[in-house]
Amino acid sequence: MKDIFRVRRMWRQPGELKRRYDVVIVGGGSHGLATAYYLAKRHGITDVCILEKSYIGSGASGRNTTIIRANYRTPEGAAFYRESVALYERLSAELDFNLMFSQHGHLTLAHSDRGMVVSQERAEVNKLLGIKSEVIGPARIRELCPQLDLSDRPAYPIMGALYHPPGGIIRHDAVVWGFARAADRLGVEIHPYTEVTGLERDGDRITAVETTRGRVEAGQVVSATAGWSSLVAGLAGMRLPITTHILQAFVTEPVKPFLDVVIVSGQLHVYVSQTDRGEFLIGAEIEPYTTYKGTGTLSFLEYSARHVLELFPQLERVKVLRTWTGLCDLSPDYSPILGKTEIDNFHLSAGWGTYGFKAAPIVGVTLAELVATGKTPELIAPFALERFHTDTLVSELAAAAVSH
Amino acid sequence: MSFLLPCPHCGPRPVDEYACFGEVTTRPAGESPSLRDLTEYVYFRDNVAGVQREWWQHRDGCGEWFLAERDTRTNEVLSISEPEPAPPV
Amino acid sequence: MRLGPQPRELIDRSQRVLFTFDGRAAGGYTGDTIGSALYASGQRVFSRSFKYHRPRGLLCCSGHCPNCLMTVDSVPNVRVCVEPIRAGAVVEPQNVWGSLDRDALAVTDKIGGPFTPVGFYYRTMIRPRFMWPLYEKVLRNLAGLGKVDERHHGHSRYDVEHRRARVLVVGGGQSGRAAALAAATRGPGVVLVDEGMRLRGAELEGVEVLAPARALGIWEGGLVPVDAGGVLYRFRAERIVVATGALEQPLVFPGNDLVGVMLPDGVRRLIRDFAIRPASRAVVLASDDDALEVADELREAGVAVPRVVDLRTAPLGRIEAKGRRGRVSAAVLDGRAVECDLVVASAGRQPSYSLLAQAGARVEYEPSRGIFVPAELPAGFEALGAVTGEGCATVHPLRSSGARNGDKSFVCVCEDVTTKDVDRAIAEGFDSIELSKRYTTVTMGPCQGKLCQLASIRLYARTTGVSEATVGTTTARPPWAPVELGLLAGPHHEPARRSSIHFRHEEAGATIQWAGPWKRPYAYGEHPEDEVRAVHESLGVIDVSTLGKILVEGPQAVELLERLYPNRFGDMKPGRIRYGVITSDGGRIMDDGTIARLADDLFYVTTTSTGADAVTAWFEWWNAVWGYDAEIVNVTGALAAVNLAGPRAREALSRLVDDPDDVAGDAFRYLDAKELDVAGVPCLALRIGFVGELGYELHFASPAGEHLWDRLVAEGAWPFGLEPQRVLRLEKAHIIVGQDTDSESNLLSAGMSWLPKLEKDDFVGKLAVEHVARREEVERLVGFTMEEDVVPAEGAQVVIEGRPGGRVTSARRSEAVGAVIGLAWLPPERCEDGTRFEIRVDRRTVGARVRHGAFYDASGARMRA
Amino acid sequence: MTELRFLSPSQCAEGSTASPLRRALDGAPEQVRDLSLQGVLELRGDIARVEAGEGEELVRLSPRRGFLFTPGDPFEAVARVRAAGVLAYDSTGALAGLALEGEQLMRRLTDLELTKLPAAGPFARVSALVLRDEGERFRVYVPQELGHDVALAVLDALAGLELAP
Repeated sequence: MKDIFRVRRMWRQPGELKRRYDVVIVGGGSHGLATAYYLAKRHGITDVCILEKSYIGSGASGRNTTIIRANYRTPEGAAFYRESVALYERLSAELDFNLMFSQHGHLTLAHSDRGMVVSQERAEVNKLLGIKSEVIGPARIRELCPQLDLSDRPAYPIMGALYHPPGGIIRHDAVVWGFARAADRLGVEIHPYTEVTGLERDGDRITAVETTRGRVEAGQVVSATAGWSSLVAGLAGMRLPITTHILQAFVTEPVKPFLDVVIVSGQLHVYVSQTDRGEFLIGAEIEPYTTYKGTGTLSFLEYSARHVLELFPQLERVKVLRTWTGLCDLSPDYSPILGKTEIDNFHLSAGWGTYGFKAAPIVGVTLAELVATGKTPELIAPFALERFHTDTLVSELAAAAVSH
Repeated sequence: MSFLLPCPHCGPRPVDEYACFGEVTTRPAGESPSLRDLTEYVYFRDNVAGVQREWWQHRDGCGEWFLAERDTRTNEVLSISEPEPAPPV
Repeated sequence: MRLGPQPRELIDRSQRVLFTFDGRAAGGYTGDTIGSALYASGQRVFSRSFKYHRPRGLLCCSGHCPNCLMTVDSVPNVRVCVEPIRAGAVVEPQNVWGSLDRDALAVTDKIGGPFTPVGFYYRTMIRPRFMWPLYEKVLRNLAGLGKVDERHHGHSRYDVEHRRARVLVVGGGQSGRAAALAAATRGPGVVLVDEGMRLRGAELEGVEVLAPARALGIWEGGLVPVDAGGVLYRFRAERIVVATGALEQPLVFPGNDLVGVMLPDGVRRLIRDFAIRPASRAVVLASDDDALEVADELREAGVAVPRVVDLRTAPLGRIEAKGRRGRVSAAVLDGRAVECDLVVASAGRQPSYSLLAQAGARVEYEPSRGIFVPAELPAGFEALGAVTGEGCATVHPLRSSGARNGDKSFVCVCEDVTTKDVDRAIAEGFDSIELSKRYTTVTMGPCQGKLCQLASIRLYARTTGVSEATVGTTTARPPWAPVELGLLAGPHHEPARRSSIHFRHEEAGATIQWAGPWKRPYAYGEHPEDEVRAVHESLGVIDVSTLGKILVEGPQAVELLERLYPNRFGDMKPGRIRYGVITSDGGRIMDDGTIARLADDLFYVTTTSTGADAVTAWFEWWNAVWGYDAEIVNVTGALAAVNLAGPRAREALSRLVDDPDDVAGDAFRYLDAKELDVAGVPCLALRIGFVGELGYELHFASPAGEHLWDRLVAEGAWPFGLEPQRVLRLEKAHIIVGQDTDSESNLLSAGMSWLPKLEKDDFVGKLAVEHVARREEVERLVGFTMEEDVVPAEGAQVVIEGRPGGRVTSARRSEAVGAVIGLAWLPPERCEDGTRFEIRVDRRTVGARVRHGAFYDASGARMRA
Repeated sequence: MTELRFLSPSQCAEGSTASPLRRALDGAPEQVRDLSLQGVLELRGDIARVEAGEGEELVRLSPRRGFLFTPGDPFEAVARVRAAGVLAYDSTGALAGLALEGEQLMRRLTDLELTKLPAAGPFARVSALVLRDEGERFRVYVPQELGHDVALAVLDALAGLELAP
């Protein structure tokens, strides 16, 4: 409480870059910052610097859906995100920074019996792993979210939902700032406006990182750059199984509390939640073509608006206020690419698609462990880049098609 | 609506009318490539921030497939061309 | 109080309009806005602020600021200063506990102020953790502005109109109008869009005038959507002229948000447009000539103007507005108090460059004039008038030197952000404009920076000691002004695909559900098992028009198909059918169906119901890559299809064809394809057995759908839906691609190792199959029967030593088999026929046994009959 | 050799075929007419070799793709076009057709340039083929399975313009 009166810097003003760091982290988003924090906190490795080409949290960390959940389809994915949610639940206290984790539950609506089967499949995996997740019918949906149009008026009537009570939304910027502050206080250096322009490679190792502010030698290098992952890996001469796409979202003008739970519809390709500020946060799918250009599209706004009103016709006169886009790094199986690469001291957090933010703390914990010990934690072993070379994928992508 | 992509037959149209098949890849030639060559082709991509040669189909228009060179940093389309080898007439 | 007639007033004094405000009767004239009518009737407090619940009154009077947001006819957050008056409207204040004049939450301003500095919520309410939901509830209730009417289910009419223009002019001021008129002399196709009421119904020769209407933004491809009330015009123009003018910028000083502190243009509108005397005593703090003129206009309107300061020539050290009950009572200028009830204050004009920036223009800072101006316009754009910076300049908006404790100088009235908040954010390390924006939320409120971006940049520059040019602006994104979801959504229709027989199913009372992009019958009655029984025992008919249907024709049709499928087709005789599966080059199963050879160079391919478009595109793409002399034609919609199945199928069919011998056993064998006229309808008949009984798929011209359906039903065929079909196919252990397989399934693991013909030179997926064959198997798809009469969920987990070890993809109770049957993915070592394994059902596990082959009619005798 | 009779509604017994729009357009105003059962062929190959006969209209989408609208029996037209070395398919049953009047009505339904017709592109959120006749008269062809909803969208747009009763 006393903190609210005292004006204290969240993090130190960045100084000059040193000539060498034990660990150089490329990307000052939630993953890079979390990794740095856990390196320092759990492993005592503090000779760490974070290189961020813009301001911290300027990429996907500050542009995502803010949705946190663990109800994934694969046992590998669900177990991983389960740990992430558990960490998020304790994170405000651990970082002494209120991340405003609003855990009011998460509903994935089904509008077809195929949608119901997909929900059921996730619920079954989740339950076995101890994740609260169940398929519910319209009556229970009405209790949880009476505002939803559960009649048969909508073009896509709601048949049921996958209900995930621990799901919710969080203040995404706060996560970035909380990790940054904590990492900084443990001695990690954060260097915003420092872009990596080259990776010096000597055989199986990266020896140094070139930046717009000079060259730094590195014991180990971690890349956590989401949509830009292919470009950073490219500096080390590596190709990745990733394509970069834009994801768009918007908020409306703030209104009084209307919606507690997070609503997602797979079939309508839209999600909606209401922030603590009162804005509705609405988004849809990624754009199907690859691009690094972050301008939004009108068709996205039109499509999302149309589909939100299918769910909540009451909102037709609520006004769209602000739109934005972010870059997503999409992997072929919708599972992340996390951990070691073929370059001995170059580690990767990439391929998150639209799921990255949900994983920030557990990425930090596991990557820090990998960097500190050289051993891949069991939890992330299935997500190694190598799986694309051995062709053993982890499909978060239930085939959308259903036939006959 | 997003950027306009020129169809060789229908002229510039919003990108939403098209299906995109991504960057042009090279299928491993020869009898049996190694698993690595195969997976490089199936999964790995250049994903350049710059000019990319890619496949498009004017799904909602004439239906034809064609190739475009597009700068992924600006979405500017520098050139379009019909597939090689051109379908025999 | 109204003035005498003004030369350009918008009101029609002969037309009185009545509405209710906060439960009381209120009124104005036609031509008034709700805001002007309320102001004329003496209302001064229009809203309570977002965070501190400070009283707020009209500020810009042009629809930009948040100060006049009210709920009108249950619609929250309406800017009443620009909302036309209408009879019977119900206008209510919002974000108020109590009334506008006595808001219980104003206490947050008094005592909460010091306790709620910027970002306070990040630092508090952390412990104990269990209290957070409670705190959060309070926070949520305090936040937000208006209320959504939860009972509102009105599906209002919204339309979209796609428009083209040769020249689109945005902004109907002097330069916009001149540009439009000039363009019109060169030909038709000129459209002028203006936000204001002034140009409503105006006529400009050769120009189409849309007003009041608002250009929402400029998207890629020069797309400009225009909000014209209930219609969204989506303009594409050859040339876009942006003449959006400039925005008056507030001065930032203690008390600058008090009711009665207004921007000059707002004051001018009250006088000129609505003939309202805005106050009795006004102080004018001007930074440009326009604002000085307002002083004259005030005097003409009978307002005493005891003090006019031109801040360009007479800079004041300190400005402060003093208030009573939130309303201005005096302006204190360098320590001298001047009593007044209106402070007209502006820092000057900043070009309204947003649209140009969205279109890709660079924006640069001009230190000499203190404004950001657009530079380097993209091709096809033109900027005219004040938006280019013409006639624009600002003085430094910050006038709070010598600030005292307790001063509140608002940089951002939307979000209640004060200069202190910004300073504090910078001191805490949020030292880039973007970070500072995210932390303080300045520019993130309803005005989206129109009235606060410049001030926040200049404050930021001053505090950090860098130049405004270095600070830069934040990204300009559409929409330029808030726009209703309903308008963006447009008309309500969502196109669904329906077979040409669809309405027969509805008439028969079928339960209709979505199946991919189609609407299909789930079942016709409450008991799908009755429909299953009819197929087994007698005769059923199902509408399978949704199947994808593709003709592949040409001299190289065989070569093309042999490379697209793992199967062989070259050895097939015309009139025969083969089951085929297509895979990706990574060997993953994509779709399945049947391939009938109709002639040497012509094949008829069916795909899954959801696969038609994707498979067609896939075929065409590969053909574009390879360049075979073959054409691919999607005839999915051209043809209806029904599956007539059951022991009586042949007999029923024979009664509908010209020559019953055509369908006799030897003449029409299993996996034969044949052209037949059935009930006068030419059909392609395929003898296949997806549902496990003797069956004929009849494919025929869509328009004959209902006719043929009716005839089959008249022959005693029971209509059956998707659900019975799923049971029937499961009894045969036929897989459904996309349900029993996922995006990683391959042919070998799905039990179709017999299918790929590896001796072929090449086919899509061949390389992968070879590697899969060499690799250790991970899982395999097998059939199973349950040991108990319980149906596991589709997706139920196979439990091995307490951990997920596999999954059920399909499960149903089968009367014909007399057991619960299903398909599941299991580890290969547990796939022997008869192996026992456990499936989690509810909270326990239930035993099941692997069963190879079909559950029903394992020899296939019935479907080959 | 098959003649693909099963594609041709014209080969069905009299009275056995019906338009996909007949329910949607029941009682529709006269600005909207049903063209669904008028003959049309989908063409593949060297379109330049196709000669349109009396009253026929050839729509070329690309050098290798097009449509031929014919007032005669499309089944016979298929044979004629095939004899000229171009592949043709009777797509009469594939398309639902609407005759519409009014530029503004069209602008409410498609962003295709009305001065550059015929063209293929989106109409009422589905893929369509749009043709222009004299003045403000247009013809629109959409996949028949989507025709019902498209027809309702057209009527709704008319209502929005207050042109429909």
